[in-house]
Amino acid sequence: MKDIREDIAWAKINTDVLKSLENPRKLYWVILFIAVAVFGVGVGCEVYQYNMGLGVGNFDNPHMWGLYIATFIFWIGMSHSGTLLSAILHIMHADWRKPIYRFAEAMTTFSLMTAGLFVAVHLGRIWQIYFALPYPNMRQVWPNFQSPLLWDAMAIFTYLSSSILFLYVGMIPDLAICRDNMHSGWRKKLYAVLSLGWEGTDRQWRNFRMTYLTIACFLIPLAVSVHSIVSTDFAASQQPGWHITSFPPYFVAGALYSGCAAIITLFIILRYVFKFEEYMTKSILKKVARLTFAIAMVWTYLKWVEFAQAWFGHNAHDQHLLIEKATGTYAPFWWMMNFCASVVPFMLVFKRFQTNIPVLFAVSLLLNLGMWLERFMIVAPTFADGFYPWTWDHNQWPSLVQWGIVFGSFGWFAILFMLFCKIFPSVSMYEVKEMVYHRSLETKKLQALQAAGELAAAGKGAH
Amino acid sequence: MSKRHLLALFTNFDEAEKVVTELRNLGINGFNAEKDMIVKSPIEHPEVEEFLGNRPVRVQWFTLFGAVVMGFLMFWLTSAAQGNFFAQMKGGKPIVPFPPNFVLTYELFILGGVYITVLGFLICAGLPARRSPLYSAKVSEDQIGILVQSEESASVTLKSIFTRHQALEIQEEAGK
Amino acid sequence: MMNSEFDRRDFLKVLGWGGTAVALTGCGNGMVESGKETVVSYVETKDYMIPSVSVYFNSTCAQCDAGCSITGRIREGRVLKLEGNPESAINRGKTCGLGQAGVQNHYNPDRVRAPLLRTGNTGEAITWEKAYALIDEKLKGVSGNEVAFLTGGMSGHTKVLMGNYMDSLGSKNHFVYEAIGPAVVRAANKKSYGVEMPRFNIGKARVVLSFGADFLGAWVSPVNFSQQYAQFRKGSGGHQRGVLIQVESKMTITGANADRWLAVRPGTEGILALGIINALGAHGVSIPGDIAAAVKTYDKDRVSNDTGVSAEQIDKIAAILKERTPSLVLAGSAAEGYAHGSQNAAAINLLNHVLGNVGKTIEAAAIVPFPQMAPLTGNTAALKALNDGLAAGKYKVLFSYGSNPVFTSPAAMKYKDNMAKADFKVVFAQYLDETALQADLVLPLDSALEDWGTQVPEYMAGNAQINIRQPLMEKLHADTRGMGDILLTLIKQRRAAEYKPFDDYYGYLRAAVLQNKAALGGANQPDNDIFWNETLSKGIIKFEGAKHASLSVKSGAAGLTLPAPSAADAEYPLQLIPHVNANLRDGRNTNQPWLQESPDPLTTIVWDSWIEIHPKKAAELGIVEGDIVEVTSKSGSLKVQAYIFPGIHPDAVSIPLGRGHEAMGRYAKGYGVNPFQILDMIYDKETGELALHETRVKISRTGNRVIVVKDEGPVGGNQEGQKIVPEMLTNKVNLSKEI
Amino acid sequence: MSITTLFENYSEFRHRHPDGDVPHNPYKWAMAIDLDACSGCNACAVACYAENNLPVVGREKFANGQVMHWMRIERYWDHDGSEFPERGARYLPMLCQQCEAAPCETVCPVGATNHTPDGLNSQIYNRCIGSRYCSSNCPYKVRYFNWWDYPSTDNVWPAEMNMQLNPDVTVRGKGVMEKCTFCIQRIRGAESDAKTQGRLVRDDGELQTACQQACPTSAISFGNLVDPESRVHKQWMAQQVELNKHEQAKDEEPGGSDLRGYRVYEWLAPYPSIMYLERVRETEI
Repeated sequence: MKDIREDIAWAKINTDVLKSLENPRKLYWVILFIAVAVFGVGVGCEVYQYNMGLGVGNFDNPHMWGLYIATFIFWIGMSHSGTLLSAILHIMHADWRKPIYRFAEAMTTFSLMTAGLFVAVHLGRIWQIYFALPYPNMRQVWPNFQSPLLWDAMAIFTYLSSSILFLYVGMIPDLAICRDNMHSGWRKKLYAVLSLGWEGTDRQWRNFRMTYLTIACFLIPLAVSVHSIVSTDFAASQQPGWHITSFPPYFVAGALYSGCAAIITLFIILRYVFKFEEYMTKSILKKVARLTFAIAMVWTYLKWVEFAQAWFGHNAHDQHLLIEKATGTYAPFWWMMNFCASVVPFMLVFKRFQTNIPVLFAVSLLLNLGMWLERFMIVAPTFADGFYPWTWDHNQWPSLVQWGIVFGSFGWFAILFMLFCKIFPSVSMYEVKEMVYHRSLETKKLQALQAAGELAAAGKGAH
Repeated sequence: MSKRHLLALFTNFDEAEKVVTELRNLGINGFNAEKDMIVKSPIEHPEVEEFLGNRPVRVQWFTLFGAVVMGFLMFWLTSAAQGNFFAQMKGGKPIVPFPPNFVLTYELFILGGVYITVLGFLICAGLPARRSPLYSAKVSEDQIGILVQSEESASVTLKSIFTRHQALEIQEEAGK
Repeated sequence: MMNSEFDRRDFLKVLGWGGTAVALTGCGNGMVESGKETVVSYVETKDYMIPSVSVYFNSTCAQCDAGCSITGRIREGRVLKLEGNPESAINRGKTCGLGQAGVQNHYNPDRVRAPLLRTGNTGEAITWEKAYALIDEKLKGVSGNEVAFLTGGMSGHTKVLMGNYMDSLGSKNHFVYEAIGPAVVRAANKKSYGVEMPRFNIGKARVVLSFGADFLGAWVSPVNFSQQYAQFRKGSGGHQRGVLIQVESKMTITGANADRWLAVRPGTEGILALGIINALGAHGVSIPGDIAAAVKTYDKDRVSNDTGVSAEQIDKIAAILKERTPSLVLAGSAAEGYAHGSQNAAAINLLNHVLGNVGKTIEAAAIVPFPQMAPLTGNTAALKALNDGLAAGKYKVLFSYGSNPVFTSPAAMKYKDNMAKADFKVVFAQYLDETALQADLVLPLDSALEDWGTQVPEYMAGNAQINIRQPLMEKLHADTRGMGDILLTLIKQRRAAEYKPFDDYYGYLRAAVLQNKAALGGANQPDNDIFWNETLSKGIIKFEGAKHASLSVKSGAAGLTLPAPSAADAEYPLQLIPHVNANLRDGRNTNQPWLQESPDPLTTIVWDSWIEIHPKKAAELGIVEGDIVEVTSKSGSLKVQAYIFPGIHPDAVSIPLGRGHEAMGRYAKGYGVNPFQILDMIYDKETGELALHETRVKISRTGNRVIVVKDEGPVGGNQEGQKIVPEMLTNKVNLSKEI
Repeated sequence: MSITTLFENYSEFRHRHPDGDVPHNPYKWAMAIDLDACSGCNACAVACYAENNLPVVGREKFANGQVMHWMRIERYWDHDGSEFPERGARYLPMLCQQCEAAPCETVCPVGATNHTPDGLNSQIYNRCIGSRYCSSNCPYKVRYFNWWDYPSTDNVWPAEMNMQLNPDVTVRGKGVMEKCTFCIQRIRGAESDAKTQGRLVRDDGELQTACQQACPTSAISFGNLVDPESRVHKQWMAQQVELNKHEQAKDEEPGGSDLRGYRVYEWLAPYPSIMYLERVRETEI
């Protein structure tokens, strides 16, 4: 299998990646325009909802939460893969992460920013959102620190700002490259400022390494805590279908899972659009696909644990809810979720699919559809079939306004991501160089060994 | 006494290593290898640093400080906020409950750690930095640069070492 | 709270003369004495209007005719809430949902605000002077026989004035109409007990056997009965908790609270009653000869066969009636609504005779010692008489007040068309309802919360009492008038001299009360003003130790003939039961949104009509909940959503009354259907009352389906095995120990 | 300042509410609803609309499940497979249970719902940002959210109708959660009157909730649970229902208790302040 050439000229790496920053094609503007339009739909829906009240979303009692919370979890989940690739694999010295972690980390940041929108959109009185912040005030009125939603806010804030810092710190050497290669215009100024005068001195690199490692170490428990805290929104309540012990690991696994699937999607898009075949090689894709499958199985296992707990837990409410999910109004979604998220990943077992780009693209989209449905299946059925039979309600479906905002969030994410790709290098240049350098060293050693072996063999043969 | 800056660029990392080793070992008069030599590299290059000798990293102390202080502050401030004039009474829970406060402490422990680490990085790495006297964009591409600062007298020796080790280019600038 | 020390007289003056705008604008205060208006801010208000302090006044609820006394909470000159007046023997401080919504009748945005004169198809607002002049003019040259006055039930001084006005016109055509009043039961009671409306002592009874009397919902005096019911359930005098058995074809809220609810084949209530008497005889209760003869053929098996109630159940009822005395048997609207309704009611009343309840749980009610004020109760026979007259062109001028016959009469009666035959139609109305829309002149009425009046309740729960109705706030609209004031003005057109002393109805009332001060309990109070204020403050005039009517016990078994249950009708297989909902009654309260949104207690449906179909019948017809079905009778058809309801006999379907307005404002118009429209004109043979339950219908699916708007969830009142509303049996629990 | 407050009252702040060693003093408002007396007539619900400025949402929004009835009458059937519901229907007036350990309180991110010292579960409309977490966590689903801006919605409170609004009760705009308050405006009024007169609120009808006052069968009793003279206290005592328990001693008796008092979802341990008395049916018929 073709991997990155070890003898690739470093200057070529620079030019290849920097090329992706400049001269957007017409298609880029078209797609950006579409993304803006999609986001506009979401904004329009939100303005309407702001003016009219949340009723336009077709919420009711008991359907207090709908697509907003489900999609919020979805986006939060997406964010976890960036951390997985950049932090966990960094610590584990998996060098194949290097060409792809940058965009994954950007994805982390942007999906968190998208998720944050849903926190706001979800509120009945969005204009009072600052009540949830622990800001000092004369009256000493503080938010309720006991609420999992507040933990959520704190965790997401921490995660978002840490991710941005991690992304930024990791990008400084590349920004310096950009600075050195741009000769005029706003970009030059921007890179000059952002690169902070990086010159690649030994002192800078030394501290850089320690810093990067430290943040990576922090990010791992942070990422785990973020999604387990999101899970406490549900697990810390008493409701059937939510009050489940296995939720925190289940959510974390789900997050990594959907994130990996999203990485495959974006990987394929970037590889195609920027012609990064040289760097985003199929060999890496294969590794990501295998990783995705592994996580899919972890997730599937935890999901079965959840079902088993409901089924054997001797809790009539949980049992009823599970039966309702499988046979009630939500059954099509529930089965589709199970199919997309637990059956479809088996495609990734086959070697020929692991590198088959159209198949992987389709699979990754299906996996993410499955994971979105999973979030919807966590949120909605508990409202429809909670404790109290009188208020069970199977006939309330999200309105177009809710769908519009969910739709718009994809536009928002696309805008952010597209701007990022044109302003910042989406492949880490310096780390690709490191990668090929270290690999070439390895190869040299190997060749030296081989040569020695051959000599020895030749010597033997001479006898 | 005026100082002179020299920047030599190498493509071959092995040669650059040799130069560094040589500079450190030779003990050229008017040139202190520990203080006056900076190696610029396009990639993180642990080997180079080894040859440069033991130059300490102190970022981790910032990290420790940030994480511990922020974590402690958060626990303390959360409890204080809960136990203030407008205590929020919650049925079935004390007004200052520990489990939620631990969760928040945990988050702020990380937040503080990350923030102060980055701060520490900027301080330790001397960023943001002005342009150093001599810089080549090649350093950010594929070449390794060795920036030395020396007495006028030593510069000839240094140049010759650089040339011997196949320096691609030697930039020179008079110091102030 | 009733003794607030404010200037009561001042308050009454302002309210009594209907000064303007204090309550509305908050700063204009009419100074009536000087005829000037001055601007007065809330900082310096009248002492009955202290900002943020509530004052309370007593009055009488007008939402139905039960005559509950209410206490209105007034703040800043606005009436905010009505509570029951604890001093009244009728409701003893309690109210029903209907009564609570009285404020919405008052504040309703769709009230008529000025007299309207029809010109072509539009109404033109005119002044009261012009309206009165017009009436005067139209009455000229018209003989008394050509004038008809249709009213709802009336009592008190309005009734007196009404009578005098009819006298002054030389007319005897006063038609008193109630669409859903218990007219047949009144007649049957008169025959059986000698009085139309005795006092029912539910609280004292140990067993209540009710044949379709919805006494917890809409029957006669539900708030009073509900209180008695609570007492009955607790058990009193060392007795066990009372047992309620409800026999009806469609479950009412009373049926929903019964210990045993029996679905009886529609119309066979009387047969069941006779069957129970027969069974009582078999259990050894001595039955008077004539009754025994009448029930001889009603053995268990036959009755069981006719009514659908099992023989075993009949035995159990007989056993419990025999064992636990006193008991009480009630004949309600479900029993009386047939062509043989009078016989049904008579047969049911026989049970009380047999069980010896008359005089124990059925007592004579106290009588107000002013017979001229006694209630004039309405019936549907009166409407039929009026309608016949109108059809024959007998009446040139028609007055219509307190009822909405265009809405509440069967379409087959063609009342709307016949009404048009009168030359000049005056409708006194608070809203432009269906009848008002047919008028030539609409005169806007005060709401009950801004009007003066007296009322004598038909059902007297305790001692005799006259209820006072007084304004709880100033008039909301300057150009509305109270019915008393209008009658007084009209009567002055005829007999000016006689009524000259009375400036207005308030003056008339005050004079009338003071004239009889001694009889009204003011013998020891020399000061008229104080007595008058005290009377108003109490809101009730009580007659301690007033005379009771005497019961005359007649079994009337001899003339009793009950028809066999109606044979199956292939074309119209189902009996239509138009159900009287406790909140909506005959539709006069439908425009009160609280009531529209108050779920029906049985189906929890809101804002719409529905047809109740038994699950078995629905399965047979392939109907599921929400199907729009067409209901066709001989007299018409309508389309309505189906609700599958277990509490109905499979041979019957039921549609609630009250909805289906085509007028009457934003909260009533266009919601639901009006089953009055498709009723057949079948009358009770004895009394000539419209037999509401006698219409037979067929139903068919239209193919459309809607989601029924209701409060219950998709599981339809299933507890899903949870302990939400558990139940105990009486052999386990002893309620008399409880607090 | 808050830090000194914290240290000065530390033990109190660490005290778990409610707890036996620090009883409610002097009030703990509670209710008892006799389901054998309740006829399901809805008078209480309408009275609640009148007292608490509840909006009438209209047909369309009711169909959407956005009704605002703080007190709802639930009608259950015995699903025993018989042809007719011969034992009648079962009615349950369901309102906020004013739980002592309320699931809704802990989860509100801004502390808009709190516990009061007199045992109410209070909702601060001004503070509410509409996250709806409280309702999500309510087992009884008795919290109602303002999905629309009812004050400005057509035909909710049109001119004149708005004059009926109770000035003692906030009219809620869009985006806030609301629920039964036990008629807190009446409670505070009575508490304040009693305080100025140097006494406690009496149990003689001085303080009644709107639903209690209307109830034609007097099925609802409401009062101070810690006042040994109050009817509510006596009823709870007689029924052996203790507030801070998730299972009552009487239920442990073999064959079950012959007392009628129970609380809905007691086992979930929210410690509801409303005790229901089971409905009763005659054995002999």
